[in-house]
Amino acid sequence: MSAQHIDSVKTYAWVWIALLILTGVTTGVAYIDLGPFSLPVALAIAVGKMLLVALFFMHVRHSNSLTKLVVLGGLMWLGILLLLSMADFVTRGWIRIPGK
Amino acid sequence: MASEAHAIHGETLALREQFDTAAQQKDASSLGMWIFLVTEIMFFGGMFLAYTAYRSWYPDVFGAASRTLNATIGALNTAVLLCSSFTMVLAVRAGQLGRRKAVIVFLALTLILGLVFLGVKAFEWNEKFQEHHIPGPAFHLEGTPFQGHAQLFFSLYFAMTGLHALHMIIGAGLLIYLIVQTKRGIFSAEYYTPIDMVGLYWHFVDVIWIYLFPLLYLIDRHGPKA
Amino acid sequence: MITAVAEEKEHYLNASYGLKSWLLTKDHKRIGLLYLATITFFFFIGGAFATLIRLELLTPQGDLVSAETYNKLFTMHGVVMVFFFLIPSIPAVMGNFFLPMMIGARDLAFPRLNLLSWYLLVIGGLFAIFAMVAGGVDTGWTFYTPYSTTYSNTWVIATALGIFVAGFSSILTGLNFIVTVHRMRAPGMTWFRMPLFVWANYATAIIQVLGTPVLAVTIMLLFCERVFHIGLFDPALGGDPVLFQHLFWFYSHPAVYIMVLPGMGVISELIAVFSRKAVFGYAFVAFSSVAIAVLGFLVWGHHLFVSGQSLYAGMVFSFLSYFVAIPSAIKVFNWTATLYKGSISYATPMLYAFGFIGLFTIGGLTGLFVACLGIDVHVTDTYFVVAHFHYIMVGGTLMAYLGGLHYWWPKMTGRMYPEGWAKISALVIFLGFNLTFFPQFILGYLGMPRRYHVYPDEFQVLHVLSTAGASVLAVGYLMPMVYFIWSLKYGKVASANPWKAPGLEWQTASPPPVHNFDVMPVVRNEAYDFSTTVGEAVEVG
Amino acid sequence: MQFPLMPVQASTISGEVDHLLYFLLAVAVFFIVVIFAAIFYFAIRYRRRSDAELPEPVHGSVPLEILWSVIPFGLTMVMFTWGASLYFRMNRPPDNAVQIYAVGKQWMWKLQHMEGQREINELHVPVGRPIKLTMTSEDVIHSFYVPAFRVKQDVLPGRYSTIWFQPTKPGKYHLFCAEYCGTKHSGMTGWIYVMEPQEYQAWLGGGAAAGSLADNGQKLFQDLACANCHKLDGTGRGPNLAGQFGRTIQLSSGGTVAFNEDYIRESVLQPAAKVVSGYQAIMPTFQGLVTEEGLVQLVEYIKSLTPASGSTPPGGSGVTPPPDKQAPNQRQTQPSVGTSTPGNR
Repeated sequence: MSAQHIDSVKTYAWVWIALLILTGVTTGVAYIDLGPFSLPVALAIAVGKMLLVALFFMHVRHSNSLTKLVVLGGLMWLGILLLLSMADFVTRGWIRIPGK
Repeated sequence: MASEAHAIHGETLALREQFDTAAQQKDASSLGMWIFLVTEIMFFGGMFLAYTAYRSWYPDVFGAASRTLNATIGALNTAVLLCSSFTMVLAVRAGQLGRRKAVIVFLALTLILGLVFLGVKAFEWNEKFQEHHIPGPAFHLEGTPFQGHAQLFFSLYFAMTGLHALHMIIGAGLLIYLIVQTKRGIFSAEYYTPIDMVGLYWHFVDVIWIYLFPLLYLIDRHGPKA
Repeated sequence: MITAVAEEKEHYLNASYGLKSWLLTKDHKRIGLLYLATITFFFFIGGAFATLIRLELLTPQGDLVSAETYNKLFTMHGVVMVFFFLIPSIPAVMGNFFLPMMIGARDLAFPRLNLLSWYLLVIGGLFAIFAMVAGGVDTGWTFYTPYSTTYSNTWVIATALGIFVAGFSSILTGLNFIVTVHRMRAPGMTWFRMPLFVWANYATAIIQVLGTPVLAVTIMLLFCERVFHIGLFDPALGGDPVLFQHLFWFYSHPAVYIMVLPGMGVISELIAVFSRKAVFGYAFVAFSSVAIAVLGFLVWGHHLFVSGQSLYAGMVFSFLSYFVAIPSAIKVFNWTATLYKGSISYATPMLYAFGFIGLFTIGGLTGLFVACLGIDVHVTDTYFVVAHFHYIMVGGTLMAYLGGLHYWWPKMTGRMYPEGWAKISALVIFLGFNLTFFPQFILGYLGMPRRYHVYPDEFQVLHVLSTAGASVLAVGYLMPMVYFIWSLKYGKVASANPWKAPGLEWQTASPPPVHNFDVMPVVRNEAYDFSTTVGEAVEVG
Repeated sequence: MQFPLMPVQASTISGEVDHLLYFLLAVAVFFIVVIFAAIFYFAIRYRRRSDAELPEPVHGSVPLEILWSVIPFGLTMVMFTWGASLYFRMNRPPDNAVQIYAVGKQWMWKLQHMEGQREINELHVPVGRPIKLTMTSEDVIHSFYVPAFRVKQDVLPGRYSTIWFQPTKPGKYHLFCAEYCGTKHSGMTGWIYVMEPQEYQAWLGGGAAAGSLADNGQKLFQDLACANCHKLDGTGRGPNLAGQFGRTIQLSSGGTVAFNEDYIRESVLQPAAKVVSGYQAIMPTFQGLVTEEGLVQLVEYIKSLTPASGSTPPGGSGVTPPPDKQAPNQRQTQPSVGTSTPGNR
């Protein structure tokens, strides 16, 4: 961390252009019927954009492992919240109560 | 220059008394900022959970409600925000190099782009008022016979974009503070931690929008046309 | 006394005087004392509510207070005790004061943030007090919707705002602790040389940082629904009240560990120091704190077994809940094993430690009952649950808090507390506590529901026992209050290390100097190495 | 003065819950005794004799740590398995259960029998028969709790939840609301009367029940003009409802839905939410026009409908499409129907 990485303007510019292109792609793709894949595609593009911002703009690429751990930990906890709660919302109707 | 800054704002530049070295101080600030961002992830996370649950229950109504949002404006606004992230990262870079003028220019550009985003957002919200898309007794959404679920969508829309906008406003305040501080010559190539930290915050707010845009605007664009 | 004053050297208490020097202090030790004063105030408010609740329950009829008042009493008892006493208690008072000292730091990483978090607690507290004075709130501390959003006519918003603001205090404290532990350790203070109290507070800080924001957003959504009718939980719109419960317990179950983990840390210190032994299985105890913090986030759904949650989710949550038993068992067994072949002192802090182990064991084992699906259906929302969590929070956290307060009192104030009185009060508290809460297990299994203002006659005998215990307990809590204040002026002057403890906080003067150490320490020993402080080598006056 | 230590066992499940409790109690008492004994013994045996005493450090033992992690964990897995299997049995009513409907409101329980009897804060049931309650709430969350039966289930607004029990002993048992529901939460209590079958029959006959639940539902079905569209010969603008209960229905949006109590309730209140495939969303909402008790009657009536000959192809899943869909909806405004119950707070 103490050793300072200074990325070139060119790197940042490429990342910026990639982000704008991805925004265009996600908007365009939304108008195509991909059936059940439209949500995964939209999310995949969003994750890609997030990675670009985090790795380059937020310098996670050059950060120490503790920072990376903190970021991953945060995302994992969000995952716990979503996963275990959805375990309830998705399975509510599963059990067939006889006589119902 | 550094000594002049030292004289003006000794406290800011000097090593705080609880730290041994400048590197330790910088590391501590950066770690603290990242932990703060993790709390922000969880803060927005509660709403993402509500969104996921209700969207999985009411996919059609959510799709129909989402189609009433203007995707073109949404996409353009996303681009504006991404541009502001780009200028922000250039401001941080200028800070690293100790180029004070460039810092001010890029921070100002970031601020302007942020304000443009907020302005567009305000315009969109205002439209919702006129279209009766505000949850409550007067709520009405054309084309969806079921109003309750649609209200859930718009409740989420306003809660999520509202909270995001609040973060942007706080960010804009921080940018103004940074511009003033830079003008006063506080920062240098040795000490630019606040610029770095505000940069992290600004990018984080950007990342939240990167998810909000497809989740709110692009749910079901290909679906049955109105 | 006169000589003491004459020779008194500068320390953090006399370095500066005046209200401003306290209200604007950035010294973690002074902030710790500010917290101490604040939460003591809230403890007695919450205690007063508890007293009224117990008095009302002396008879089956609602003859002391009205139903509305009773509902407000238990709600405010819960809110005050949970959010304004238990959650800040050990981390904010003793963690603030001793965590930096124990790792050999001059202060926390962000002293101004630390002061801010105290102010946030005070502001949050003012909101809560305003709500209480204005007329109270009656939703229960759990704020379940749609009662809290639509039906209650009480001060829900003010209370919720208070909790919201106090939540940020908790977040900032946690953030500060994590950064401090990572970045501020003295040379030689490796992770596995840290006192277990530091490990416990570190684990607690993880929960504070990851859990509290979810509570904050939940309260915010509650606020939006109640004030702006932006309904997310409203069944009339197709919203789900159970979603609220998920979000609420995602924080509030880990919050139980925010309350008890620091207590476990205190107990590790006490057991080690008063048996002069390194804690048995140090690494296991250290990791069990982190394990509890992590596992604590996987089990919240066990509060929802009869709520209308899916049966399958209930099964998953019950299964995961049992994993918490492992680190908890590890801790209890290791503390007990530490006593083996020790040199066990019966000083007051150690009595509290014994009490903690016993009561926490009962509280923890009854946790197995409520995690068990088949039994929980019967006992949830009854006095069984009330007894269970009071055994953890009062029998556990509060015992540890008082034990820690006695242990560190000489360091904090430079005075000894009166040992005889302290022993008596520890005994009174232990007996009073058991008499208050043990009958409630039986009451609960018999079917007495929680939050009942009037109840069937057959439950009266047990309620009378419980109320009798509560009055003993109240006396037990007042005694330390009196003799601690007394000791500030008349207590024996404390030496730097009255317990011959090896922790860094004892290797500096009592009370400590402003920057904690006159010479910054370099650590060369493992934690709990008594060879440097006990024996003929050291004779501290 | 009574001073019981265990609640009465009055249902088939209550003995099983108590057995599980005894197992857990045995485990808990064992560990409590072991730990307390060890603390007392060590505290006395190794008490400090001089202030300069320095015991030999003992640092720990990995095998011991593994031992005292694995054994408790094994025991907890027994608890989990046992508890979970009991939980599933508690939540799956048998097919032949007697159906009763319950509506909770601040602060009373309103119960309706199939035969039409209505009760408030009292429930009469026969001994030895499984009883299933389908419950909902008019306002906040309540919880139906009978300690003697060891059963409890939250009652939520906006959906149905179920609970079942099989009483084993005639008698009078407490009914509590176990989820805090406002000012008179502790007054939301009542009694379950478990009766011998013949007594129960007599009680059923004795009450002045105005027709069975299904009969009342049929009346409501006519009064609300449901029958104008939901014709039993399948020619109406709405789907034919006969014989549909318990099936899986194709929706116009492409998905499917189980035709159960919740679906009927939702379709009355929010008709457009899940439209049967082949039909249009023309049905108006009856929100505010039907009480929760009225809904229960409608549900019971629709459940009781058997397919008229030729209206539904045998074995066909889903609803027969209508011959054609003409005429816009021409329903007039309806009066609020469904009997309101005298409330005593």
